[in-house]
Amino acid sequence: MPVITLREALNEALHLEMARDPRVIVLGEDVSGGAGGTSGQRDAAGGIFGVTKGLIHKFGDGRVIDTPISESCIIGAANGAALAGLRPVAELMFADFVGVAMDQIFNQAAKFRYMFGGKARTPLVIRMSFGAGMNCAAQHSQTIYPFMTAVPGLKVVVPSNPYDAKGLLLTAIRDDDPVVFFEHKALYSRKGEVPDGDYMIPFGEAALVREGEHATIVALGRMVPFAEKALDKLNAEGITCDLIDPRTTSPLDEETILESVSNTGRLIVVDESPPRCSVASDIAAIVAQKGFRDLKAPIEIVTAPHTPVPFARELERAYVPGPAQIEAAVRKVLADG
Amino acid sequence: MPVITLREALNEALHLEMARDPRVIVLGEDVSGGAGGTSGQRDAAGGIFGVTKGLIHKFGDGRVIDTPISESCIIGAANGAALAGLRPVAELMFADFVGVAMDQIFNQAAKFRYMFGGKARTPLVIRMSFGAGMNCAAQHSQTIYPFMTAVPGLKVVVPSNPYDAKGLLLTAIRDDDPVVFFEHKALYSRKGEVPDGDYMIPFGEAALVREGEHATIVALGRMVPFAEKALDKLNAEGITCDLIDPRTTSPLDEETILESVSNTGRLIVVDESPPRCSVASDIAAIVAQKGFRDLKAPIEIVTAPHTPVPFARELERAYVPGPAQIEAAVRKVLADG
Amino acid sequence: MQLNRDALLQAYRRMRTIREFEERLHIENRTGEIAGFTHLYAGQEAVAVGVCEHLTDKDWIASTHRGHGHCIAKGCDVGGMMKEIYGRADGLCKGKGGSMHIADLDKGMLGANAIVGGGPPIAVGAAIAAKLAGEGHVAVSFTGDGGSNQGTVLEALNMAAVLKVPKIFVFENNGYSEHTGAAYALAGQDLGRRVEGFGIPVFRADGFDFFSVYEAMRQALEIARNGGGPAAVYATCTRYFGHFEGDPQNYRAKGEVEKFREESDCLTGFRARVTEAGLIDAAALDAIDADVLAEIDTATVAAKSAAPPTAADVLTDVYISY
Amino acid sequence: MQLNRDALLQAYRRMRTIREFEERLHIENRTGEIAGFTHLYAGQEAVAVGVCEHLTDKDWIASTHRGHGHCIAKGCDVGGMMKEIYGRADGLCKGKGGSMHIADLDKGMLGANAIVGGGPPIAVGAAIAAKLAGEGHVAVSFTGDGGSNQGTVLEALNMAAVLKVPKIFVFENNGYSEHTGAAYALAGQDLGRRVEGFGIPVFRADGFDFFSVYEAMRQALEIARNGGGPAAVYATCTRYFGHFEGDPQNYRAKGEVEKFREESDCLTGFRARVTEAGLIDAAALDAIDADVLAEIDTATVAAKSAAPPTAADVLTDVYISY
Ligand SMILES: Cc1ncc(C[n+]2csc(CCOP(=O)(O)OP(=O)(O)O)c2C)c(N)n1
Ligand SMILES: Cc1ncc(C[n+]2csc(CCOP(=O)(O)OP(=O)(O)O)c2C)c(N)n1
Ligand SMILES: [Mg+2]
Ligand SMILES: [Mg+2]
Repeated sequence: MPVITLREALNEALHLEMARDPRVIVLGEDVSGGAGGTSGQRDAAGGIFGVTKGLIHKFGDGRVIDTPISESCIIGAANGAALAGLRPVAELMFADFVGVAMDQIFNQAAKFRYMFGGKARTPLVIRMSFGAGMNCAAQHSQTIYPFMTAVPGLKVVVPSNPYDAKGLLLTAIRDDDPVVFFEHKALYSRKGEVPDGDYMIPFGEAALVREGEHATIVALGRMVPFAEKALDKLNAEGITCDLIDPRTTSPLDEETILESVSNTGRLIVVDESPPRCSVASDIAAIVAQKGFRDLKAPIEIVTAPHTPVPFARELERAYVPGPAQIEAAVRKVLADG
Repeated sequence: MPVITLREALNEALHLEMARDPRVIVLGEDVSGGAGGTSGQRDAAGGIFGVTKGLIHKFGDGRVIDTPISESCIIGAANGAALAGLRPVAELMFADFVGVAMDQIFNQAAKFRYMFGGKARTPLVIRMSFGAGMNCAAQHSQTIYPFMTAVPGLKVVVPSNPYDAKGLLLTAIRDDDPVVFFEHKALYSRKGEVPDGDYMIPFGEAALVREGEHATIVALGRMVPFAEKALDKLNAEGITCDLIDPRTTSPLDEETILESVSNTGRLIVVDESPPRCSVASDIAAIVAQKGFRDLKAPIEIVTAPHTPVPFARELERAYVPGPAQIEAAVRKVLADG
Repeated sequence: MQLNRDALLQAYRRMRTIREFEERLHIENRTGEIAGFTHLYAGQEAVAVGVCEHLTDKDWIASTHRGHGHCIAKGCDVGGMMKEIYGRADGLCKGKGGSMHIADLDKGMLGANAIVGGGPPIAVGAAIAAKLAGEGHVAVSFTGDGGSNQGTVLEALNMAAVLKVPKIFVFENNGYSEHTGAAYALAGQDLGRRVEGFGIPVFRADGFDFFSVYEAMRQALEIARNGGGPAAVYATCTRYFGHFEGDPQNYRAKGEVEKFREESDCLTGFRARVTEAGLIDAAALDAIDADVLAEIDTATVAAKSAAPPTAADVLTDVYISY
Repeated sequence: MQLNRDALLQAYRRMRTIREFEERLHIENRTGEIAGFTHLYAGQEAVAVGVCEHLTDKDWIASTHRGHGHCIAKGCDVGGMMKEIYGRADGLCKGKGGSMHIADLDKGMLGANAIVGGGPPIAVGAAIAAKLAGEGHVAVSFTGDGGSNQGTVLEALNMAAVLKVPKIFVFENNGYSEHTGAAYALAGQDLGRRVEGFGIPVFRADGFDFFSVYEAMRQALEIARNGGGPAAVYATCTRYFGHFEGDPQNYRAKGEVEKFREESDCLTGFRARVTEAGLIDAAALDAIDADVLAEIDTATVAAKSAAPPTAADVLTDVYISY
């Protein structure tokens, strides 16, 4: 199987689906780039992270739409296009920009179907890069998916590797509900085996990344490879864990998590978000309700601290949960009973 | 002691603090009302819910500022005014409108101090009405405080009665950090004893509304009187509970909650929000980490369903968690071990 | 004016339907049976109808919190609307949306919207779809004087112009946003000039006069349907009732509304114009009035006695699949 | 032109400082020592300095992602800035903010801002405070051609005008927002006309010419400082480097930047103007150049060797009390 980056995997999915379905359009700032420039060269950007590269040359500027800096209107337009029968893929560039587009996401897209009594169909994907690790500081490094997971009507995808990213994006574009698709900017260059053709990964089905017996680790996005690193070290000492990557936080595959906890009796949830009202706390709460009798030890939560994301390398490294903290958390739940 | 409504209690706090501190300003849509009208009458609104009534006549339109419908700029202006030395109290009317103002709340106000290396002071209060119960439908009925609780740098206040509302608002205005102040619209007419003068209620100190032995109920906002109703019924059968109103979700008084759970061994968290990444899940997760050994039964969570807020009376009644669900949850944790 | 007799009768009927719908709601509101917020459109009928008489079900509109008039003008079922406002199970949105969220996608009606400024970006998207389909359809958004200060609306003006999509921005300046006058909140006062600043041509209309709005919309459409990109219709008008039901309107001078009702009413004006020109006789209009009155009465009675939704309905219609 | 020799020398020094700061960063960026995004202001110096030379520490400015020039023009410490960009513990923001969040409230600098359109609403608030204080101070926001399409900026125009606050909107049209030309993204093209649509007077300036900007700002301030409400300065200019460091600028015609550098450079123009007019001799300017070069070198060397923050610092400065 070809080995490609997560960025390339996403790009493949977009190429495939735009070729297959003429209703798919892509819009956002600099999704091609170069419009109105003096060189005349389009695709000057192909998306700031290169995910939409090459689309404009294949599908033209009717379907690959560069927009002004107007995020409310980008998402609003995607909403309207979806209601009118298209299947838009809107790019928000940085997830942190939801602040200037939130209404169209959480009050409009998420609620049309319900408010309209089941009549609306909003087949919309909103892609956004997220996460710390590139020293982009407080306004360009947040996780944001907890906000979206909280919103009824939205589906939320957080892939951790190229294979999942491609399959999940194809599923997202073909899904008839609004999907918010989170791409960790520090994973864009992560490589992995990715089949050439078309395949889908269903929402609400977690991946069991590693199997083990001593504890269950649930981790998302960039925390998945970090958990693998921690496990590499622990394995050497004979400590093994189930490592579960939910892949979608809404819908969430509660079953796989609860089943694993029923085997291991111990849970560590790893989330790059600050702790309060996070996906970590959400999953912990679900297990505290539904898997309580299986638990042998307190649940451990590994998150960023309750602070904004700092700029300096030394600070950001201290901010982002890493393999060491995951390892410590596993040791703690094992020591704890 | 005078018995007044929560609306009047808030109004008193604003009158007191504006008289005391000339740096306090109030701004928002129709906080006075009547500007540019043909009758010439100001204070035509006094806030859509009447909370800012009478301020314009006492403090003038330099300090009581009616704004256009421009929520990003309302909060942005409040931010700038706070940085420049004033103590603004901005009104967002409905909490659901955060969608068009979120950036200025979560990326700007919340982060100035951190991003600027501790130099900024943003003594800002953002007041917003929230909650279901008035048939205002999906875009005018949400709780929103989970979003804000998740954001490092913000403080979050959710009063449940007139006495707390006044004392907490005075504390909020005098606080040097940005505070988001949530007012349940179905509680504006709730009455209670409120002293005339000046008093403050510290942030991060929960109120123990009822004392009991069989379980701990943590409830917020309108869920507090609902929990009291449930307890009235349960008490008749000899079942008693601690009822804890955290009053502020950030900072959160973990201690009081954990101490109560250490006595009762059972926890029910009641939150009007949908379940995912809610304050209910947040508190449950904290107890599952830090109070696990005290728990005798699974944690119960009573929330709205994972749906938008519906319009029709019958639907909204089914949506909002009420005394019956709280009662059932208490019975469940008692039966459960 | 290129309207034949049938078209004139239809326009009149639609305006009258909106008026009766709103007048009746105003009365019914006092009974306490209607829950939530209701913002009535009475007084502004000439705008909604003058605009929508140009449109088919394949054209899109995005409305506001004050949406009943736009809905009726776009052909939404009046009975279904009334039931929705009463929160009934067979309301147009199954009682889940209410007055502020009436939508009917089959009619090209993208929804009322309880967020001021929510609609225009959505209509830009529908216009993108219309442009891609290339069948000459357009998307229209309605925005009030107050809404014109919302950033989302201003973004939509720019983006529609940049993308050259077939989008008409209709601005209805009724003088007030809630309890605040446009004389205060609308900087520059001339909203038309603001829109022109985005390079969008503006056609000004007297919002009390159906024919004036109809003509302005015709000119705007000529641009939009022919690849010229967006255009705008700017109509000045007034609302007869308070911002929402229950508003005492103490920000308005005494007699202000009465004077408008007497001197500038769009129905009275329309009637005078077509009868004086000998196009339609008064009896035909009277017959419509009677008809509409009966229709609204039937709709109201039916809505009152219709079944409410059941608790289980809360959980449906969140996702198509989950 | 009412500038004396000292004022001219100071303006020149500030422009030169910005230029050297940015040119040096451009070189240093290649070493990989500088983390995160850096957006350089080189080429636009005449705008920041032409505006800020009118201001004192009691006037406020709100900047953008491309903020170094505004900071230096407003008097922020260059050494502290350089350390901040290097993420050092004694940087202007303790290494917590970085290039996109440099702020110095004591200098009236309300912060760079990594959210396009974040600044103008904040400056409206500072202008509210200035108006209430009544001491004649103003607040200024900087916005690019791209930022002019962000709803928040347009809201700020309206609100500032409605509240008649002493606020100056400075628009810097450098022709590009990221990789997209203003020729595409700025509907109506004439941003000045857009601003005038909000009833705000606009003073147009040649952004390559310090004196032109200085004069436009003077006129704008005359309005704002005298109770006339907001005004705007609209300057056209260019940026010499890519949108961010690393941008190959393949959307620009070959030689575009070089031509600007040769024909329109603000420093060259300033030098020619003041020497030809006999106001200042070249040697005095050369001395400044040498001085600034040394200052920037010192700042860079100091920043490189300064201590980074420690892990524990992550947790501080979130709240004043919690
Ligand atoms: C984002 C947002 N802000 C504020 C409101 C509250 N609100 C509802 S209608 C309205 C006034 C709208 O005025 P205008 O646009 O002139 O429309 P009109 O009511 O006159 O039809 C306001 C402020 C809202 N619903 N949404
Ligand atoms: C809300 C938001 N949208 C998008 C971006 C990404 N972004 C950063 S700078 C920029 C272009 C800004 O262009 P302009 O306002 O012309 O300023 P210039 O870069 O030319 O100085 C964009 C799109 C952002 N930081 N914030
Ligand atoms: Mg209006
Ligand atoms: Mg630019």
